[in-house]
Amino acid sequence: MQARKDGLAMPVAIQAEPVVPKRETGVSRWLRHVRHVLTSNPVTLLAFVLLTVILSAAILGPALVPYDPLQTNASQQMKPPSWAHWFGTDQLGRDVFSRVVVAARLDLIISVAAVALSFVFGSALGAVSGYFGGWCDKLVGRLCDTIMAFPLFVLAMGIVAALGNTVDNIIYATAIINLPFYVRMARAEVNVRRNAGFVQAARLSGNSDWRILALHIFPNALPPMMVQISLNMGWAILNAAGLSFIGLGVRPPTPEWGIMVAEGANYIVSGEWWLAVFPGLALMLAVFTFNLLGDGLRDIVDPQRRT
Amino acid sequence: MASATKLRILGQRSLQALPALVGIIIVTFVLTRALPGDPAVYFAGPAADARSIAEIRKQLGLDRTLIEQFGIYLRQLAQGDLGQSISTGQPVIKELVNRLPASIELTLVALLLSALVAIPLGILAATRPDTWVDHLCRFVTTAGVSLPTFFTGILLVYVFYYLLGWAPAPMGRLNVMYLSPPHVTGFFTIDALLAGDLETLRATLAQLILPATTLGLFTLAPLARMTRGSMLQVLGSDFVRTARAAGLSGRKVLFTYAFRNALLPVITTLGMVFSFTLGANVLVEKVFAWPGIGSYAIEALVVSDYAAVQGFVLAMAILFVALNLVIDVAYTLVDPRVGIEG
Amino acid sequence: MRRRSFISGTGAVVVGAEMLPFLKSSAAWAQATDTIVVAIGNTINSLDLHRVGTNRPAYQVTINCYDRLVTFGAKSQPDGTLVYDYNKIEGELAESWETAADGLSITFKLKKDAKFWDGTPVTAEDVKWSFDRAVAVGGFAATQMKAGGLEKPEQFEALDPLTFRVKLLRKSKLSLPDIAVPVPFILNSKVGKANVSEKDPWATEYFHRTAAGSGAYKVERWDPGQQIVYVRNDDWKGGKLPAIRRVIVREIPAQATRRALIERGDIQMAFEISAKDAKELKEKGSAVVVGAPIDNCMHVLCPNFNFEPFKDKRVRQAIAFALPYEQILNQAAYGRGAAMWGGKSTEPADISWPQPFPYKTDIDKAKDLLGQTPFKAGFEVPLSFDLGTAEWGEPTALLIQEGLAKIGIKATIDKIPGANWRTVALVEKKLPLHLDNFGGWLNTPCYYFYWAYIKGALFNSVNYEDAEMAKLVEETLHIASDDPAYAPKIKRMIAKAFDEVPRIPLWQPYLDSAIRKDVAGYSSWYHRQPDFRVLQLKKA
Amino acid sequence: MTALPLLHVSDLTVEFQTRNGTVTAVSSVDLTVAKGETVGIVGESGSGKSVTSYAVMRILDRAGRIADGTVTFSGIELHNADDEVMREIRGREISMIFQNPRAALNPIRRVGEQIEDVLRQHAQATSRNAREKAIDLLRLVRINDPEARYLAFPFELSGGMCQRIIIAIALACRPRLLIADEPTTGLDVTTQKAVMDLVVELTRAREMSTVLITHDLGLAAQYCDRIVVMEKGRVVETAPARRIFRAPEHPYTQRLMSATPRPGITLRDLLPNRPEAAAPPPKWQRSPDATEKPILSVVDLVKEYPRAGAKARGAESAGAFRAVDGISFDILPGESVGLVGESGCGKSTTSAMVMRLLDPTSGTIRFEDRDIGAIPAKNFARDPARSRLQMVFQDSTDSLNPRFTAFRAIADPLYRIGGVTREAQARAQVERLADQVVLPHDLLDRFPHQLSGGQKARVGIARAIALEPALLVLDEPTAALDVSVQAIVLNLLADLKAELGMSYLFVSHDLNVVRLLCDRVIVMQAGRIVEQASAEEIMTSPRDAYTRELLAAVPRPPV
Repeated sequence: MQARKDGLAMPVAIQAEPVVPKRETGVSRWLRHVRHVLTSNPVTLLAFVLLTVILSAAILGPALVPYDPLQTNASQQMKPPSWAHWFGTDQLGRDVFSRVVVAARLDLIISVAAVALSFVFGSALGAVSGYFGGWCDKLVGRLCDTIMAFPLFVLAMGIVAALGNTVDNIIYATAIINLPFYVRMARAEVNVRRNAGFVQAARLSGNSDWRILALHIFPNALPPMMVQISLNMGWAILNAAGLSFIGLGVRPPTPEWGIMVAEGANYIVSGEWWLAVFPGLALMLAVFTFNLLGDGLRDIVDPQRRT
Repeated sequence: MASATKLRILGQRSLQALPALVGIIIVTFVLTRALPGDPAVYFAGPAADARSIAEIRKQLGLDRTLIEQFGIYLRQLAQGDLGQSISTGQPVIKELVNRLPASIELTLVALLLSALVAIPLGILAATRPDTWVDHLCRFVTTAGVSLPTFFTGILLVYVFYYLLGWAPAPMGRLNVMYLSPPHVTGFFTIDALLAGDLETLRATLAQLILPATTLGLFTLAPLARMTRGSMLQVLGSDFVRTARAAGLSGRKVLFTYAFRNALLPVITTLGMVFSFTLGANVLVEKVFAWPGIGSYAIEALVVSDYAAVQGFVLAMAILFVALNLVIDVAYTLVDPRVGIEG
Repeated sequence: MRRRSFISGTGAVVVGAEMLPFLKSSAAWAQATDTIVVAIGNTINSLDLHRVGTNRPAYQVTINCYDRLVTFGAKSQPDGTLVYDYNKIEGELAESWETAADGLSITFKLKKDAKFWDGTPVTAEDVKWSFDRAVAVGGFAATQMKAGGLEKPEQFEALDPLTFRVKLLRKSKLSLPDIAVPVPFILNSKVGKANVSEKDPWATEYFHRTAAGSGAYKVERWDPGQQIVYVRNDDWKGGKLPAIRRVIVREIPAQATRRALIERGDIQMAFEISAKDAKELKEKGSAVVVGAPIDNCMHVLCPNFNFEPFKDKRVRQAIAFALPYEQILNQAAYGRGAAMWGGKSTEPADISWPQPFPYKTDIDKAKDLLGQTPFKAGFEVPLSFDLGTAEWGEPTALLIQEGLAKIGIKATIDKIPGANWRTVALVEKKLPLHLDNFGGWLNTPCYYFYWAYIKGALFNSVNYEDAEMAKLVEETLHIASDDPAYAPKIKRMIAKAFDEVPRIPLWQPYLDSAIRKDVAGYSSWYHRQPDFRVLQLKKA
Repeated sequence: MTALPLLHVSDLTVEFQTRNGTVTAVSSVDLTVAKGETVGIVGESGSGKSVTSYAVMRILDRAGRIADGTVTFSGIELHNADDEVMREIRGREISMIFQNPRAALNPIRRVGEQIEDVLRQHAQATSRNAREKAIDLLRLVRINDPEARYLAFPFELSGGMCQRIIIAIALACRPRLLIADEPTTGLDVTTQKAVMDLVVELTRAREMSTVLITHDLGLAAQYCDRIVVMEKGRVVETAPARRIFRAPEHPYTQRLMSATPRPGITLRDLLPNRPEAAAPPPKWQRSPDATEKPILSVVDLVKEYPRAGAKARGAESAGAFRAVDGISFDILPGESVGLVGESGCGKSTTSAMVMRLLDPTSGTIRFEDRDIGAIPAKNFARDPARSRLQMVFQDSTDSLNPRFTAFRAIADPLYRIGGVTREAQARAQVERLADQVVLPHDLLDRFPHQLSGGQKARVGIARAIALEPALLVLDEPTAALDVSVQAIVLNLLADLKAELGMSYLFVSHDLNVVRLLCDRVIVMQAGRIVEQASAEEIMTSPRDAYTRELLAAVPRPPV
């Protein structure tokens, strides 16, 4: 299974003379590049706008919401959306809007932490095995095969069930099931570059193998991995939601989208659609954002896309 | 020479899977033993006293050391005995044999639906990159993958069954008024066809539609994305230019030349998506009361049903290996280069 | 061999006897007025209640497919629904019975014409074998038998083919009712003996998959994890012949799906629905909600004596005053329950059980009580509940958490998966604060206390230990309830429970099911299983 | 010249939409091709020569469009013909062959079927006789055993064979015009000659017109009647082939002409404005002195690879494939040695081993009196000899880290080995090196993709000489460069050698280039050295048959 980049090479014939404006600082050059990436693709722009919304909800959410997300209210049980409660209230009279907004932080933490863990360990393992090959490569390969041969969601369930359903364990479980993707990807990306000219040149310049791997090869393997990272952030949230559905999610009363959808799903048939639909929309928006973000992120980290 | 080489390669691939299987067996064993809860207590039922729990622990062999238990497990495994599930009280192997076709049938139909939509969408997007068509395709498929499957499932049930009444009741593989077709393959659609029973076939398909759509929506994005990506790459390649320069018709260039080449990574993705979906449909099975192995696994895990969990994971792993083999074979059929070039 | 699909089927476990042709077309099916489809949320994992490992949902097989010597009668509730009557014992296989003057034996006369499904007559030998089996197999069956003083095979005697005698170890009011519970059901011993092996002297493997009894329904087909299909035994002698000819019980795990099905009319009964659905279906009128408070059962909050602060009675009382009872009943149970708080006096007025405890939501009093203890600054405690009961457990826990926060006790909520629950809560008894929903099958207060207030008893998950209580239970457990010594002792027990509150009651739950309007005759049972024998279908 | 040209391109302008706005790739190009004529379009990369041909075929990328001008083929207006018409014309009236023949064939379709596709598309064959006709075509392009080759997949054929298949496809429908876009780039010289001879022979026989697009003036001159020179999207000169070499009119053509390596000239002759006046050519060519101690001495060097893949070559030894098969040679201090051979001869493997990037299977490599061959490649980074042995890579794009600016690339060895620790110190040294390789300082902060090919080559050279090595291996340093840039780089290398007194091991496939820079030449074939002599000797009196074949295959412009 190899990773293929879906980018299209520039038409062979037009290698327009590179135009670079005068001296610029690195930061301003980078910002210009980001702006360019954002404006060149409307979908990417949309994704980044959504990301800003989610991030601000995560950072400012608790300060902004109209109600305490944990405060129950006996008189406001199961109220449909209204001016007082935009997204309605739940079984215990808690304000769904406040809960949805506040949940953004936890969901982001889960997805970012899980992906960060699997990225760091996965890409390190993959890079090392792709670069050095040999028994190390074999061992890492077998490890990945083993994880991959598991039905991944069930593995996550098993891990959470075995370790207990805390946020930490959900993160670990998600990280473990995502690990092979990074290992394989990093391995493939490093492997195609291990004998590239610039790597040979780095050897001639006296770089040690580790240094070559860390500073020369690995950064170049990043752009394609960015797509994987953003896809996995979405998966991580969905995964947590799935765990919630079977009762292995975060502990109540902590608001979390997945658990809200999972619990609310039971109320759809009885007509309390807002319980599942609003957190569902928030979750969808977040996953959607992460999924669309990938290409944009890749373009931002890829210096070759710079002009 | 080619076919012999290829056969040898396929053989090697399946051998390579053995370490992974061993790994699976060990990891699953350890994982199940790490599950909280004492199956003996659960097994003993309500109102059991310490003595009867101890008796049952002994009966289940749980009083032995882990190493001994593992040894016993391996010996049983070697005899094809996966043990007996606590939660359903049936031999695990029998349960798996009964339930696997349900899951596979659902997953296959879902993938078929998904591929029928995603691949044309991907091709469409690839022939018009960076246009609104492309963005729309990306938007739609991404939206599909952005919802938790159980949520989509319940939503579909609510709309198409509860409100509109178009879909049949979400009660498993066949409505109560139908009889399952004579068992040949375990796939109801195929069995019904074999029996020539079109009405049962129709009923089976009707039951399949909602869960398959739920799963299919989820798999749309990776397939469409991969199709688009690899089509784009192939369409930009030299040989497509050659074909165009030789005046071949657009259809011929697109399908015989571009698509067949673009299919290779799509096959790989399809395989990965298949195994992913097979694992992920646990939630969908729960919503639709689908008697597959996914729902079986959830229940088993929640009650620390060691034998069932182990059996399930092992079955999935074997399936995964078999699937990879199938992908390899498919790859070999499409790509003559397999095994010749690294 | 692949001819008839439902024989070889997809692994269906099919009982022999006559095979009724299944209707193939939906149109024909809809016309079949003597069939009902029932949805349940759990899995039936065995056909044999005695077998070790059989789960609670599987008891319905025993109830519908097997007979006992005696059973409980039924009574009408004021609202017209039927419930079992603990005080009315009726014969099922027994035509008559007689308790010896010394109360140390009961002699049963079997119905002469009672036959097993295979046509062989039911004899006292079968009864003896079945009783022996119930005490010998171990596990839950033996424990339950023991509660009624039925412990050893030597106690059971087949005097002649139609006479069976149970010798009792002591005189007890619980013995006869214990013979009426589902456990001592009568199996076809000839079939059983034909299927024993050295390792399996009670044919548990056989009866696990195959039912062979004399009951009102035969198991026509069992697809574990999917469905069980019952078909009427037209030759049943245990009672009035059931009106429904075929019952299809489908396992539908998703609660929302079950509700949709009953509302759409695709099933005739959704067994054991949530309190919320019960309330709403009732209001909406889209299905009939039948249910009654479960006898001898309460949802309680359990403060564990192993946890230092809870050793102090005042802390427990403080908690009992801090709980938002009203809100819990309304929001967690949707009002489907009887209040177990707000009792007028600290002394019980009568011996009815369960009855409201003399506590109510009174934060000031709670603070005051807590303030008298070394724990006035508050403390942290994990509050656990069984994931399987999250339906009511979770909102209850959340509201309790909020209530406790008001008096400075910080509770963190911990959901425990089913497999682990019984281990940590009941066997190891180490959860500091948790929810419990124990209910005794035999409807006497002493029976409840026996299980929940004695040191070491399974459901005494709080490690409550009190010599007086133990003595009181021992003294009351077996004596007749009209014994003059009985009432005062029970009152004392209840008063102690009021005062020391090792278990803080929240409410007495309902067991609710939804049925279509054309189904009638539903009766609620203490064993919380559906009894299809009494159902009727009204012609449209 | 006949009255009515077969192809008439007039005032053609092609634009591309890119992220940086519209780029005009071809502007106001006029071009005619008469019946039976062979026209060469010559130009360096970015001159728009390929785009012109794509525009004629109307197979431009989506981003490109014909902005202005007309293309008339035998009276039909192609520039605004609809797709239907164009499909009829492509392959049937005008066909095209491309560079990189292996990639130009559908990798998963049998070559015979690919020929059939074209035949049937243009109704030149029915399903019944398509196979037969395809085999005939294979025979026509001189493919041995055409019946068997019909069933072959492209990966089973050599590059030269693939190009013959492409030619068969192109000629299948007997078109009147063949456009050959760099048809032999990437092929070995001997193969190149065979392919070109075949094309010429077949087109002549069919009285076809041919447009040969190439960067190689020699090739164009040898095979074309008329040559069109393009620069930056414009035609600068059109003239008969003979005249353009004798008397190039346009300054660009003159520059191009002079920069093309050819026999009988010196390195300085390549430069347009010969700087003789300013600086006479340094005395860099030296006569070998047998008494001197060699700086590098290679003895019996062998490299074997396990035969995992079904590589056809060297199949005799059952266990392993010998890429380098026991070669020995010396390099003296200050000497410049050329290592020449066709692809797969083992020259790059040899240079990698000498560079200590690859461990030899056996043999010794003595460098400055130490057997560095015994030091494992992975430990060599820390060896003191590392700074003495440096290399300039073939593909300057590939050899620069895409994420490093030019400055960082050049500074890397200074930091790692050169003992430089402070940024200012590095900056000063890098700027000095940039001056040495004539690289403007403001380019130092650019990323590789923002630099032109020549600039990248300079960065690569600057990096290689940063540590002042004693031996510099030059692995085809100019193979990917345009001739004018090549001329400058070769001269730069010569100057640097004179200045720094390094030895060079110059690896190349191009004898003409090697001759210009090297004192001595080693010719390799199939892992062995077949001839070793001074540059002049090799060029004038080659002893080995293979050397002679190589020399004969080099296109010779009619000087």
